[in-house]
This record gives sequence, C-alpha cells and structure tokens, in this order.
Amino acid sequence: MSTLTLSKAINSGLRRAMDDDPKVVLLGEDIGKLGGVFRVTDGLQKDFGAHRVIDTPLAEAGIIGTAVGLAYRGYRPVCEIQFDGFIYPGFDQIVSQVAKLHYRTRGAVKMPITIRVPFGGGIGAVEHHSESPEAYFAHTAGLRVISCSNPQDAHLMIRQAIACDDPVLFFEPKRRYWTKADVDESLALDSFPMGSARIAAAGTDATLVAYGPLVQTALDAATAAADEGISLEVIDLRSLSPIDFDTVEASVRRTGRLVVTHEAQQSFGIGAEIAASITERCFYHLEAAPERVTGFDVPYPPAKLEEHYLPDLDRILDAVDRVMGRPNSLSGQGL
Amino acid sequence: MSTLTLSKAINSGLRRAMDDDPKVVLLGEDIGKLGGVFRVTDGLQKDFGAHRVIDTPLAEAGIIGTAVGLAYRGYRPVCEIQFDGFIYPGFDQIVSQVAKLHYRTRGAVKMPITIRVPFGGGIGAVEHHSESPEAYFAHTAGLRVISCSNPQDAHLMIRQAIACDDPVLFFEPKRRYWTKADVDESLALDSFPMGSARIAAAGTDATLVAYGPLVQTALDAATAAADEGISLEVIDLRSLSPIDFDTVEASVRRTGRLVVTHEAQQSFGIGAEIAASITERCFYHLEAAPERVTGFDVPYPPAKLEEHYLPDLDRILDAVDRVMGRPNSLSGQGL
Amino acid sequence: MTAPGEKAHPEEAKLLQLLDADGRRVPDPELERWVEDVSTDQLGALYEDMAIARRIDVEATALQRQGELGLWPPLLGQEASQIGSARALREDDFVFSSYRENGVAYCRGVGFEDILRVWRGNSGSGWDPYSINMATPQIIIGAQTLHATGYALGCQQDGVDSAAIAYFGDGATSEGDVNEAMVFAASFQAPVIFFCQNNQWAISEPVGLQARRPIAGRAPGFGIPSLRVDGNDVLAVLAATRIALDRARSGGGPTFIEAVTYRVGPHTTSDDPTRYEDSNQREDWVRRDPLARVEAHLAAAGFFSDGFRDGVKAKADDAAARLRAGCHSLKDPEPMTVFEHVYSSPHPALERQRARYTQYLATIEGGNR
Amino acid sequence: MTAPGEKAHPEEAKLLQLLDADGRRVPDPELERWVEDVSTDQLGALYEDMAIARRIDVEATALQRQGELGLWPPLLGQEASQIGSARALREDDFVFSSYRENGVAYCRGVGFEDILRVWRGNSGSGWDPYSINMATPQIIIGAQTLHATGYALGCQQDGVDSAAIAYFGDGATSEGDVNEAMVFAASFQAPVIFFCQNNQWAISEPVGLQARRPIAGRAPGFGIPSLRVDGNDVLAVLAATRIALDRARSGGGPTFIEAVTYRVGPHTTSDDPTRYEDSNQREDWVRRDPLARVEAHLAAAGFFSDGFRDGVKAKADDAAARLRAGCHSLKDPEPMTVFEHVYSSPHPALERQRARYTQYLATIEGGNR
Ligand SMILES: Cc1ncc(C[n+]2csc(CCOP(=O)(O)OP(=O)(O)O)c2C)c(N)n1
Ligand SMILES: Cc1ncc(C[n+]2csc(CCOP(=O)(O)OP(=O)(O)O)c2C)c(N)n1
Ligand SMILES: [Mg+2]
Ligand SMILES: [Mg+2]
Repeated sequence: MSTLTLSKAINSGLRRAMDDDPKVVLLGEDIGKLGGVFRVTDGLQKDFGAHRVIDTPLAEAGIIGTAVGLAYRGYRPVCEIQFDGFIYPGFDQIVSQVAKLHYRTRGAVKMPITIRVPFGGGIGAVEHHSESPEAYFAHTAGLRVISCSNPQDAHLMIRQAIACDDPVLFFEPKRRYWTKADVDESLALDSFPMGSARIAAAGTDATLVAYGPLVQTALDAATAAADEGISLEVIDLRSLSPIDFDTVEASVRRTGRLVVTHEAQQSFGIGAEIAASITERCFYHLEAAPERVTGFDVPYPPAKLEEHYLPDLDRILDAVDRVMGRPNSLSGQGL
Repeated sequence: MSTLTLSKAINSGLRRAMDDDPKVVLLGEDIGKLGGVFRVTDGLQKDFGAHRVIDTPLAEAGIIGTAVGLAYRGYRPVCEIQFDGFIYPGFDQIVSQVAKLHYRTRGAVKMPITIRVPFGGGIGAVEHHSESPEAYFAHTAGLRVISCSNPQDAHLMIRQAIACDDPVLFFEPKRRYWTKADVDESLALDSFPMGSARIAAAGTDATLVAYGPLVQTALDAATAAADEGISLEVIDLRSLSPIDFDTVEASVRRTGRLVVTHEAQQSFGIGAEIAASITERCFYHLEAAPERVTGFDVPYPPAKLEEHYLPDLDRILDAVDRVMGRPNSLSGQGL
Repeated sequence: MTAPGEKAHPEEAKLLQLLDADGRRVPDPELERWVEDVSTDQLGALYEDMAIARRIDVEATALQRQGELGLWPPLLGQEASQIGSARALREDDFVFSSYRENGVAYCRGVGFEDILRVWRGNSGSGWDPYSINMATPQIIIGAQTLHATGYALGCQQDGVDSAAIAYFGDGATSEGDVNEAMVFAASFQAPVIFFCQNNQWAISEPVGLQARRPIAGRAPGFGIPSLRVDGNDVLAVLAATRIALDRARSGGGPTFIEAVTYRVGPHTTSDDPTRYEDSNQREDWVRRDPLARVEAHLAAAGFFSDGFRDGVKAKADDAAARLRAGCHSLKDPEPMTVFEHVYSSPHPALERQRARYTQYLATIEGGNR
Repeated sequence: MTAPGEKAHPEEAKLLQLLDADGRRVPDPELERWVEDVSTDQLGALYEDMAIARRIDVEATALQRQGELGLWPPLLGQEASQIGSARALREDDFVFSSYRENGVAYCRGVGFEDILRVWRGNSGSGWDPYSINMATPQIIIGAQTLHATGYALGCQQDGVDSAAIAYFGDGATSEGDVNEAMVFAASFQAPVIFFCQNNQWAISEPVGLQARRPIAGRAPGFGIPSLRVDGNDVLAVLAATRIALDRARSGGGPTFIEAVTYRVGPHTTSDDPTRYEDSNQREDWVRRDPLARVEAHLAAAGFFSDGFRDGVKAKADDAAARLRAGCHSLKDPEPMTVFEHVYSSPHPALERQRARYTQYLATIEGGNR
C-alpha cells in the first residue's frame, strides 16, 4: 500500500502494464523526456526506452492511425492525447478505424488500443483544455469508454484498459490528478470487472450518479445533504460504455429518485441516456422525473466563467431538492 | 408549383440561394462537372461558374477549414460532404472552429456555414456510406442541426440553412432523394421557422417522433396502426438542435405515450435526449416509459444485414404496442 | 483553377521505364539491375497475372451489371501497377490497400469468393487479413497509409526485415492522413512503401486539382526518397518496388512510389465518366495499355505463341468462372450476425438489444404481428 | 529516432540573411532590393518595435508569475520573425496566428488590455478580429492555416489584392491541416503566406522529430515556392515577407516562409524546459539575439545614441505600464455572459438553461440555499 496522487497511480499502472507485457507501447506528444504535460508518463521513457515510450510528431490522427497499424502487428498501444480538446483531429481514425476494425474483419483483427485523455475543467485553463467529449465516444459502437475518479481505481482501470482486447477511451479527471489516496498495487486486476459501477456512498432517498471529476463533488453533496437529513446514494459509474445499468437500476428502485451530473453539455449527453434508460427500466418506481445537473449547452467558457458552467455542490443539491419535491430554485417557476 | 424529387428540390433551393446572394459559394468533392455523386448540385457550376461551385481537393478538413476562412471574409459557404461517413476527417474543424468561433470572438465573427451531409442507410451501400452521425453534432454547442424529410421542406430548409447566420449541419435523407412531391418554390422563406417541428399526421393515442428518412416510415406505421384502431400522431422534428420540444410536449400531454425512432445507434442518440426531456416535461402525463426504435449499438452493418438494423414499420408498431400496453414482442419477457 | 480534364503534369520529369508503349526495352542501368533475374518466362508469368487480374475485373463488373454485386471498383488499366508491385512483395510483408487493389489481392492469394464478399454486401471484409497478410481494403481515403506506417514501426521494433506497403490514389494525397503518414514514417524511418497509383482521377476530379506538381515530388520534402514510374510498365514497377523494399529491409526507411497510370473504366460501377472525361484522353492512355506492351515484347521474343496465349486465356477464363461460382456460393449472412464482433467480449447494452431482437424475430416468425 | 535536443538541420542550405549575428550587413542582391527603402531611421523603428514586443512579453510573464494571468506563451527570441513579417503587411491584409504572435498583434495595433484578456481567463478572444484584421489566436495547432487559405480565396474572388498570412510553428507542420492548407492554396493559387516560425521546439519535442529535412523544403513539392530565412534577422524577414506579399498580390499564389529562430523562454509559463533543453543550445542561440544585432548595426552606423536608447526604453516601459494597467482594468465577466454569443439568434434549449440558471442565481442570492 502506498499513498499516491491520481496521476502517479496511473503512472504506476502504466509501468506495471509495460512490465507485464512487452507489446505495450506508449505513443504521444511530449510523453518522453518531459513525461507528459501532467507528468503521467514521468520516468517511463528513461526506464523502458524510447522505442516503448515514443514521442511522436505533433499529429493526433497520426498517433491514432499509427497505433492502429501497431495493433494490426500485435502491439497494445497506449496513446496519450494531450488535452481533451485535441482529440478531434484524431476523431476519424478513432470512429472509422479503431472502433470498427474488429467488426469490419469479422473478429479477425483486434484493436487493443487505449486512448488516454485528460479531460474536464476546473483548472482555469484556456480554450480547448477543459472539455468533456466522452459522449461522442460512448455513442460510437465498438469503443469502450471509462473514467476513473480516485487513485486506486485509476491504477487498476488503466491496467484493465490496456489488458482489454477492445479499444478503450480512458478519461482521466485532470483536476483530480493531484488527489492523493492509498493505492494497493497488489490488488488483482479483476478486483472489479471493467464496466462495473461502484456505490461510492450508500443512501436511501435519492440516487446521485456521477463519474470522473464530479464523483468527489457528488460525495461532498451527499455529505451536505445528510446535514439536511437527506440520504443520497452516490454511484460512481466508472464506465460510460457500457454503463452498469443494473447497479443504477437497483439503486433507483430503492430510492425512486435519480439525479445525474456531468460536466459536458447537457443536451444529448451521458445524462440523457441515463435518464432515458432508467425511466425505461424503473418507470413505475420513479417518484419524480430524473434530473440532470450538467454543463450548459455552450462551448466551454473562459476560466473566469467556469464556476458558472461547472456543476457544483449547490446546483446538485438544488436538483436533489427538486426530485425530493422540496422547495428549490424552480419552485413555482414552470421552467 | 412543380413536381420535384427531394434532390432536385435541394438543387433548386441552392440555385435560389445563389441567385439571391452572391456571397453564397459551394465547396465539395465532385460537385462541379459531375454535379455531385447524387447530382444535388447538377448544373450549378455550369450556371454560376467554377468560382462559385468549387471542386475542392480531396480533404474534408480542408473543405471545412477553407469555408471558415471564407466565412471570416464575409462569404456564406455551403460545403458538401460526399457521404455521412466522410465527415469525420473534418470533425475537428467543425467542432473546434465552426461551432466555437462566434462564441470565441464574443459575437464579432459569424460562421454562416452550411454543411450538407447525405446521411442514413437503406441504399445497399458499402461501409461508411450509410451512417447517421447527427447526435455528434447535436451534442456540440454552437451548431444547429436540421434534417428534411420531403421535397417541399428540403427546398425551404436548405435556403433557411444558408440564410442562417449560425453554422448549420443539413442532413439529407439520401434514400429519399428520389421521393417526388409538389414543391411550391414561391413560398416565403419563413413559412415555418427553422427549428420548428411539423405534425406530419395528427393522432390521439401515442406520439411517434421521427426525422429525415424515417418520417415516411413513421407515416406508414401510422397508416398501419390506424387499421388496428390505433391513432398515432407523427411528428417530423425537422430540427435536432434545437428540438422543438414545445410541439412534442404538447402532443405527449395529449397522448400520454411517446415512441421515438431514428437510424443511428440507440445509446446516447437523439432518442435518449427526447425521452429524457419529455420525461422531464411530461412526467405526470406519461402513461408508459418512452420507447426508442433505433439502430443497434453496432457499426452500420453490411448491405445484406441492413434490413435487420434499420427501424421499420413492424418494429415501430411493436414499440407502439408496448407503450399502449398491448401484447408485443417483449410481453412477459422482462427484457 | 485547373481546368478539369487537362493532362496533369505532362511536361514534368520523365517516368522511369523499362518497356515502352510498344513493348521495346528501354535501357535504364539503374533500374534494370533490379529485374535482371526476370527471364522471359517470368515476364510471361507477370503477363498472365495481369491478364487474370483484368479478366477477374471484367467478370466482377459483369456480375455487378447483372445485379449480383452492389458495387464494383474496376482496376482496368492499372494492372501493371498492381501486379508489378505486388509481385515484388514477400509473403511476410503486409499490404494496406484501398478498395481498388483487387489485382494485388489476387497476387496475395485471396480466395475468389472473398474478393466479392464486401461488394455483394455480405460483410465488411472479404478475408482474414492475417491469412494473406493484407488488411481489409480501406474506404476512408488515405487512412490506411497511417496503418501501414504503424505496422512498419512494429516490424522495425520486432527486428524483422518485413515491410509494409500502403496503396492509395492520387486523390488521397490531399488528405491530411497521407501527409501525416509521411511525417511519421520519415521521423521513425519506418520500413514502409507509399505506393500511389496516380490514375489521373479522383472520381471526377483530375489529378491537377489535387497536385500542381508531380506527386512524386512531394515526398522528398518530407525526407522520403521517391520514384516516378510508368505505372503501365510492369517491369519498371517491379523494379521500383524492389528498390523500395530493399531500402526498407536494410534500414533505409520509407520510399514513395508514384505509379503513373490511368483509370480506363469508371470510378465504380455507379459512376458515369461521360459527364467529365475527355474521351481523347482515354484513347491516348488505352494506347499505352499495360498488357499490350508486354504482349508485343513477348511476341518479339518469340514467346507469345498461340499455345501461350490460349493457356493464359484458359487460366483467366477459369479464374472468371471460379469468381462467378464463388459469387453464387456466398450465402446471405444470418440476421443475428449483425450483433457479432462489435466487441471481443460481451457489452451489456448490446447484449440487451440482441436479446430483445431475438425475441422480436421470434414473435414475427410466430406470426404475432 | 532523432535524439531530442540535437540541433535540427544544421548542415542544410544556408539561411537568407541581411544582418549577421554581429550586426554586419550581409550582401544578398536578390533579397536586399526588397528593403532598399529601409533607412537607418526605419531600421531604428523596427528595433523599437522589437524592444517593445520584448518588453510587453517580459511584463506579461511577470504578470503571470504574480498570479494576474493564468498562462502566458513567451515570444522571447522570436521578435525579429514577428516584427519583420508583421511590418511587411498592409492594413487590409489579414492575419491568422497561433497563440504566440503577440508581437504581431502589437504591430496590428491591438489594445494592450486586449492582449491579455484571453490569458487572464476573461474571454475566448481579446479583440474584434475585424478591428485590426487579425483573427483570434488559434490554439488548435495548425487549424488556422486553412482559415488563412479560405480567407485568401475570398480575397481572390473579391478581386482585391489583399493577402492572408498564417503564422504557425515547426511542430504544426506535422498536422494534417497544414498540409491540406498547402494543397488547397496551391490548387487555387490563393494569395496566402505560410509563415512558419521554426523555433526549434514543439513544447519538449525538437524540430528534428517533426521534420528530417529543413521545413522550407516541404512546400515546393506542393507547388509552393519557399524561403528559408534567418528568423533572428528582422531585415531579412521583412524582405522575405515582402517577396511573398508581392507574389500574392500579383496573382502568383502562395509562398512558404520558414523563419529559423529559437524559443528562448519556456513553451508557456507552465513549462519546465530544464527537463528537456540543453542549455548550451540555448546559449548558442542567445548569441544570435535578434535585438542585439540591430543594436550593433545601429551603433556602427552611429544611430544608437543614448537618446535613442533611452527613448526606446521609455516607450517600452510605457507599453509595459499600459499593459499592466490594462490587465488591472479588466473586469471579471458577468456570470450570465456564459450564455452569450453561442448562437446569433436564440436557441430554445439554451434559452431554457439560461432562464433556469438566472432563477437559480436569484435563489442563491436570495439565500434560499
Ligand atoms: C474520407 C473520404 N472522403 C471521400 C470519399 C469518397 N471517395 C471515394 S473514392 C474517392 C476518390 C479517390 O480518388 P483516388 O485517391 O485518386 O483513388 P482512385 O479512386 O482513383 O483509385 C472519393 C472522393 C471517401 N471514400 N473517403
Ligand atoms: C491539435 C493540438 N494538439 C496538441 C496541442 C498541444 N500543444 C500546444 S502547443 C504545442 C506545441 C506546438 O509547437 P509549434 O507548432 O512548434 O509552436 P510553438 O509552440 O513552438 O510556437 C502542443 C503540442 C494543441 N494545442 N493542439
Ligand atoms: Mg485516382
Ligand atoms: Mg515551435
């Protein structure tokens, strides 16, 4: 057991995966000597060599497309996209190639590619450095999409992603990179199945679903709600494709109320699918319409406005009030 | 009034827009002499010249990025993406530039770019020629996303798109290109507001929401349902961003039941947002959970399997039975 | 703007050639040492390959016209580019092609029915890529050039001397991916060959719209040596590809080959070239036919006997017959395969859809609806 | 693989130069006729521009260190590239830059507080692009090269002789967009200038990783003439840019300029070059400082008097003071502006969110939560 930041926990997961399998290679911009702009790959090039931790030319389609070729040859490439907003030049290779090659070849070719993406806001950055593009990928058949919220999960999940024979988008909550916690690096890889959600806090009055950076916010909200006598069950999804709906459904059947939160824009986001699927599964158990507490349908705003964009504890509690039928900001507003 | 195919109706809309405004220019692959692979731009280069109907080099980012520069200079570019599956190389320019420039510049720069995309399946094509990528764009703040279902709308809507100061993704239902109908080319541009849905068939028992190619399928389903004594209200959304939820809500408040259909994969698709939003708006009016009849969460399949992928009349009616509480394929299955 | 239909880059540096349009050997000391071992016999074999590739292509076009295939992209006119390059490859080299390289697939030993599977709409791929070391044809223009580069990087890391070859068209050179592939390949000195068949057209767009200068001139600026070869000269193409492979195998990094040829047929069976193509231009190119010149050469060498001609024809007809039979033997895929191979292990959302659709089909068949 | 830190392309074709590192005039008949009109006075003005650009840059870096800015991308070392090129432009030309061209923005006449707005996190853009004919700086590497090409196409269609200029880095040349921009620009002969500041680094990656051959060598293969110029020589940069502009204005199409320079500071204030940079390399480059050589030249010409020096210093200090004042004058944006300018006319989904959030803020302020 060691105390690690989330970024170090990923670093140690990468190191372990590279130790275990010589076919694991890392590709990305500035991941070598610099160790990545967030230092997630710190020291790896030194220890594994420049042929396994590869600083690539500055081109995202190039990184992903090269990884496809390496996967064809039996490698397990791990690509780093420097920031969320820089994944789009690689979108075609991800959506038309990485996602579809297994299907296209009727199973003959595997694409065990992991694409690491530091994502989300809250770090006061300039444009393109705070986005949450996960829904694009969750809506793409053939990809798996996961996001960690704490160091222990981060360590195991990056290893699970690399071990998975399917392509995995691995979203790293960049504003939580510096969160520290105990990490047991000896835990078995299948301590929990990839794709399974986690009850981060048990509760009875309403179910609060979050993932990645907002899990901590959700837990804080649960603590605050408890002070008001409301018992929130917080679910850390961990996986967005697939979503562990069995766990969410079981919770909502008990609580009858659902609030989902994410940073990405609301419309057509992850929350919409959760609301729709849970309504379908729990129609007769729902006491109120599911609520979404999300970013607005605007481009990610400049740093001085991000507090108004990002879901926070108060906005979550306001939505909890709404599903609980308590007075809230919209009471009597018909909005 | 003339009888036009849907593709000719768009052609005449483009022609009209070019006549009305010299700043309208067309960009795309094979749109000149060839008139586009679907002949939507047939004859336009001959009549307006190669400087206004521009065959571009084969590069989608190039097409969109060049259009951005033209828009900066005051032009209103209309880009043709040859098939749905070829839009992804241009994704970055669409999502990071076209969508965000108005916001980025605090309103100083306008991006009146129309991106025409023949989309959807049902034509027996090879891979990448039958996709429905609309949700990616509807989930992107700053874009407007519309889709026509019939020649009259097609004619007006392409003109509305071009006249709009915001960027518009214009999804053309390629398997309906050959649908013929009367088109009144003299109708005022604001005969209906861009963004408004259309009640394609009035009904009382359940609301069936569709757009683009499936509107005709939905209407066929309504006819078939009528034979069984079920009255379906069919709504042609016409716009996916924004969605005219007022119209859908009003309908569902009357019918208490909602079925949404689209070709795109189900998870995180347009249907999820509609189900979530309508549940939020009509929670106490819903008699059953909204149903989605969509493509499956698989890459678009080969031609010989597409009938099993595409929503059809029978699958829609099965879902109608479900919301009506009538016997259906899942009766007693707990699936 | 370039006027469509104009002959692109005619004035530019001449092409590498070993057999001219009339079948005469053109001396080129640099090039010919790479094909010194090619006997008349072996030239005959290359001719046979080209004849079979053409015959298969014609048959497939006919199958499409007869409604047996949804679409077919003819290679007519490009036989020398495809056979000359493919025959230079070793079995352990790996091919990443576009949709038009059916002559290459033939050389790789593809099953006849497997050539047609995709075009009949039966599946997304015809063959298991590893069975013939050739990836599933790529439809997204240019995307495969990056895959080839990555694969080559893998070969390099594995310490083997296999190479990857990417086939793509003149139009593809405008896509970002192709340029990024050159950047990566140069940077890592990957053993990859960029084989561009400049067939003068990207559907209706003439090559002059994509490139103001000969395409082969682009690679050196990326640090990649290039060769501009007569793509209708099977010997020259063979030699050029061998040069490139030798460089790749010996650690010399990537090579770019522009094979200058012509798309004599339509872009695909859906295309109508009369809308954009100047028929004189096509006639010009037909006179430079890749088979005719070898025929003339072999005839002059006394090798093109009736027996040889008939033998080739018989083999080609046999191939065509097998292709046709293969086509008819293809069974429609089972409905539920629509759900297969999306993931390598179950994905709950998809499993739920599969279960529901199974139930739905059962209900339909049970006549409940 | 290229060893990071190595000097890229040292052996290659020499740079165009008019002032060497010691400030001596280097004869170059081709180049110098483009700057014949530049008197010592005017060279002094260019020096002043560079000094002010540097002073602004240093001040902004300080503001960042003091917590007034979230981030700052220094241009230290690149003053000659930016001033020399920007001063060649006409007002009606249009600039599409990356994040680092604050010296260019200064020449365009940007307001001081507008330089900082983005970096303070106040807004996505500092200025109205049309007010100084310079687009909002681009963060997506290379994307602006296509915008410049499209804009230039618009100029061409409008029949005016304005040009567009795209600024980008050495790293950017690896992105597909930049290569597509060259394809489009060449194909349409657009009046655009591709101005690449090769500052040897893309964050921690040395230029040798992006390009095995000098970057300027890439454009000719696309049919675009190119110039490789000493980017620390303000006169040579001015001359090269004038050549390119003249070509653009007279229908000669695009030009590519590689200005070879060095990023003396960190990539941004968040960067730590000690992890990857060889300090000897930096020292080498500091000796080729763009200001020092003009200073030496002016001194030799008897122009660099105390009065001149003090005058420049006063102006630079004044600029710095105004920058700092501008920074402090920036008001935090109003909360509800988060919803503004997403669309040019109302979008119902967003309006609903706006209405709800307005209500929410009112509730919060009303103390309901
Ligand atoms: C990314 C992308 N854009 C557009 C298309 C449509 N398309 C199919 S083939 C083709 C022309 C390709 O020309 P070229 O690269 O010269 O190859 P050729 O067909 O001549 O062999 C186009 C534009 C595509 N398949 N992929
Ligand atoms: C598409 C994209 N990928 C990655 C980044 C992250 N990034 C910011 S600056 C930079 C290096 C750019 O180097 P260069 O083009 O040489 O410009 P310079 O910073 O040296 O001026 C990178 C990789 C980005 N901004 N955009
Ligand atoms: Mg071609
Ligand atoms: Mg640089």
